[in-house]
Amino acid sequence: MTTLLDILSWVLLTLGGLSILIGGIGALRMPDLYTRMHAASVTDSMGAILVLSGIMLQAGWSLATIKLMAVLLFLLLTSPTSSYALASAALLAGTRPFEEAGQDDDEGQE
Amino acid sequence: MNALVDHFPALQVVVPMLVAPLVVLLRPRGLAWAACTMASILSFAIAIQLVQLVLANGSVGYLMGSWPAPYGIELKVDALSALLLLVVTGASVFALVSGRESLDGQIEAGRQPYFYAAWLLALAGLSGIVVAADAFNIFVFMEISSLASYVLIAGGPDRRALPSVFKYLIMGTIGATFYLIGVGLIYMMTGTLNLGDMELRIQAVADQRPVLAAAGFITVGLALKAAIFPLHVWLPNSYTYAPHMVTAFLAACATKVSLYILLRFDFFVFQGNLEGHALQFAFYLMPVAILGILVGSAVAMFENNIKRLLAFSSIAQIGYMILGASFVTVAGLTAGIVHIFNHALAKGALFLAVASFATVAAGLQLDDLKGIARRMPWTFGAFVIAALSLIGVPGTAGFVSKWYLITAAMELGTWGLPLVALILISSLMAVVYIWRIVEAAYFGEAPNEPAAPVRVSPLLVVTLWLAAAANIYFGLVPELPLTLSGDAAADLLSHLP
Amino acid sequence: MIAIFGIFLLTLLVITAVAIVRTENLFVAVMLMGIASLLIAANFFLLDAADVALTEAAVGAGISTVLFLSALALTSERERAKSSNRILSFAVVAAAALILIYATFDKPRFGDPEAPVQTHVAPWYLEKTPEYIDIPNVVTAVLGSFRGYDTLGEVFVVFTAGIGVLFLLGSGVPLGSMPREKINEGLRHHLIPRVVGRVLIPFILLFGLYVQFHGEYGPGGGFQAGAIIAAAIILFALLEGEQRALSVLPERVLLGLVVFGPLLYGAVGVAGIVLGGNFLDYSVLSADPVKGQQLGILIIEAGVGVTVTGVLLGIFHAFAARGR
Amino acid sequence: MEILGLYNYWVFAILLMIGFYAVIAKRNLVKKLIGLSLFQAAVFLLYITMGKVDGGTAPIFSGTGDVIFSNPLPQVLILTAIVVGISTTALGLGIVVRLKEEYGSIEEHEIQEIDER
Repeated sequence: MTTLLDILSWVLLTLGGLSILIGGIGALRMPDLYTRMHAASVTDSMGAILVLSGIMLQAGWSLATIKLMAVLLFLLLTSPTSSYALASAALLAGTRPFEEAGQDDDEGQE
Repeated sequence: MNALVDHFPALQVVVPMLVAPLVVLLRPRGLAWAACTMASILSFAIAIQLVQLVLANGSVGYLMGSWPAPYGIELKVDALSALLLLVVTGASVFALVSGRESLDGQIEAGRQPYFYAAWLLALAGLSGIVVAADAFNIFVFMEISSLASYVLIAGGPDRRALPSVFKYLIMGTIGATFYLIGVGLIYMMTGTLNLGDMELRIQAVADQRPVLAAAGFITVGLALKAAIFPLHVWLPNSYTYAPHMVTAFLAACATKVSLYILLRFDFFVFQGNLEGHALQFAFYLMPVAILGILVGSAVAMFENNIKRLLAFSSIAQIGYMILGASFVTVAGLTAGIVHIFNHALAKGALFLAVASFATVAAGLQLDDLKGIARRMPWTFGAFVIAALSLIGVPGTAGFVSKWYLITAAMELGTWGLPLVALILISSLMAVVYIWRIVEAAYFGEAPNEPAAPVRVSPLLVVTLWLAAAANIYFGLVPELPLTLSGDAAADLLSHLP
Repeated sequence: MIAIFGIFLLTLLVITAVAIVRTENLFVAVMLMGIASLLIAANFFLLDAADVALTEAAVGAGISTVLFLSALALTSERERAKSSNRILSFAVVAAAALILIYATFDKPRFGDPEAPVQTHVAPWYLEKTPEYIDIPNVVTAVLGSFRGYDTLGEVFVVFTAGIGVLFLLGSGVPLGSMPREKINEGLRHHLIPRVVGRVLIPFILLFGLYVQFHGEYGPGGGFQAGAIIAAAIILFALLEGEQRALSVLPERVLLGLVVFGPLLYGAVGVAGIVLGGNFLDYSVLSADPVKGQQLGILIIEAGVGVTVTGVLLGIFHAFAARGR
Repeated sequence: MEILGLYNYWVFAILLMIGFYAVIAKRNLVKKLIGLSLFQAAVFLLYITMGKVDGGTAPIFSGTGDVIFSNPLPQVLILTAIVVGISTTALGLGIVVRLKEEYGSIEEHEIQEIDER
């Protein structure tokens, strides 16, 4: 049983790490602010869920698990909200979404 | 531990500190000033009591929270700290009592409660440094006093106060952080923060690299705070653009408190334990002191703004104090320490006089001051007395310290002679820059003579004359500062191997 | 394992620091500074300093970023000039670095239980805390009682900074007299952040109170709690507009908090003298010295929390008011 | 473990110097303050590093028998120092904002030029 939980938790941790890594690559490679944010925020939430679940399995039934759940809940509420706020602030500030390759260089950088 | 007297070392700090929040709430005009002045006078009274206690018993200790010494925080008042307390609280009282109208003119009424609270915090911070016997506690109070003095200086009406105070903030914080690094390194090697305990425990690890590095960091950090010559760049502008009374207060005591920590640390913790440190101390500090004296005086000779002129003269005077200390002899240290006291008397009085000129003259350039002596003869008389003391004319307080310094230099033998010459030359330079002011004030033609006679606050004139009289009194009867500095010097040197 | 993690964090920290210095966009520099603070906090946690980690995260990454951003909003976002006298600066810096690295070689081994730091004063705290104060968190015991005077000084440093900023910036127009449309509306037109904010802010406040009163048992205490509570209210001000935040906590009340906190702390100290002990001696506060210590620490932590909350909010509003 | 120990101290030295460089070489006043924060943060690292004990835990009694605790004292000192640091930063930023209002610039040399005029 414990071995099974261990394996499961490590699978979750690895997947979570991978997801965050992909998000990081996306944030570097995508062409403009909105796609970058998309890459970073979606994978970030996913990564947080996976990593925290993995740690919860490691922790077993204890106070730590409840704290981790609270952390997860908090992250799930705040991280999409902050992405939303950032994107709408960028739109208000006049950052245009990327349309054609090579056209937006002088107006889209933020 | 029940008599109130026993709590004086703590009360010295706590009284101004706890009155400060109350002052913030005092909105009606003048009340904040009154409360601030009362608290200041109270702490002056406590300082006088402490001086008497120290003269009677040697030194007074206090355990914060009743915890035993290296574990809790200890306060300790000895001859050196008692002298400094006298200078700090005295300067505050003089500047506040005489300063009401000057400050009313320079600080808007709505901001005054904050200003006076900051004043009390500066006072509490400086006193806190002086009574502390704990390396980290010194850092905390150093920050209180620094932050409060930034606020005070930023209160200056000229906008140039702001860049000056920003520079001061940056350099002050670097100095404080260097000090913190040094304390950290020593703590790492000794495991203690109490200065007395540190002195004992450092013997086992003396001459290891972290301790040497710590000595360097602490000395440089405090030299920055004390505006010792090459690190003085923050001082002239800060003093020039601060409100006049703030200049009078801070010029009399702020840098000297940093100098005090430097002496304390160097003599208590390092000198006795690091091999050849006494020699190095002299070797590095003496040239710095000599250059400080020469450059400070030379710049002052060509300066046209009277506050800047006096600020540069301060840099030279700090040089004298360091010079005395760098002899590492009882006579030299006594001279250096007594000069802390005497210079505070002279500079404090000079800046008070400058504050009263400012109520009359259009500006503080020498040209603006032409003919001022004819318009306010009494005030200018006091200025001249204080200036004579700054130069070191016999019969004034300044003479006592110069005399001791020369005697101490003579004791050094043949290579003391050039030092004596240096002291005489720099005194001549002081004569020159003071003469420029006197010449403008007595013999200059006033640009346009005002018809109405000007009225300077009587309180200001009275305090100014008191300060000038103190310069003469301590020139004729110098027992008190000399006893304290002599004891302090002997105490500092008793820690040498 | 932990060693690798530590090295990883520290390397990231150095990279971040280099990026902070190199970037010319101040906004980016501030955000990177927040990241650096979080990295430092994580590293503190690895080094067993839970309290410090919590403080660094709340103060360094949270409050200090907010303050920098509010100042940037009032000044400018870009650094215009190149560095001045680079070579000289570099020489000074290199000299100091060499001294420090030279000094590292005689340092006691990292983590050595026999190092002077671990054998001299600190064991006394670990040994005596159960006897004299009897609370689990030794850091709180040292902070509140054994070195309570330092903490008093620290509260006054915060207080000084608070009145300093109010002195410098506080002469602005009082908010009540502003025309309605000029008042910062915050993000009032954005539904999503507001809804989420309404859900979260009570919990953040609750967490702040937990940190405040749990400081004797776990990591936490007045400073951290003050920073967290202030952060919650600043968030409220950002979402709902400053006007609403000020109607909840008017400037007069804030000034009251700023003044009350240090006075509360000082009053406990003076009570020590009045009741026949030394300044800041809490043992005399109650018939049982241990109870007295606990009571004293509870009150002074409250004083600290109130001061920090009041000062941080006061500073934030002073900056925000300047922008109008 | 030894490498990690030295590495901690070296990072402290490097971080300190990066911050210090920003303070003295940069002309932008906000950048100077950022450098100052970094400079102070480095010192926090020095103190906390020296308090660590091998195999220790945070100095909080949890009632589980014999555990080694890390040193609480440096932690207390650094709690104080962090708060001192943020206070200095806040005051510095206040001054910068006033400077911007009075001079219209936050670049050191520009302010100097305006004053010399």
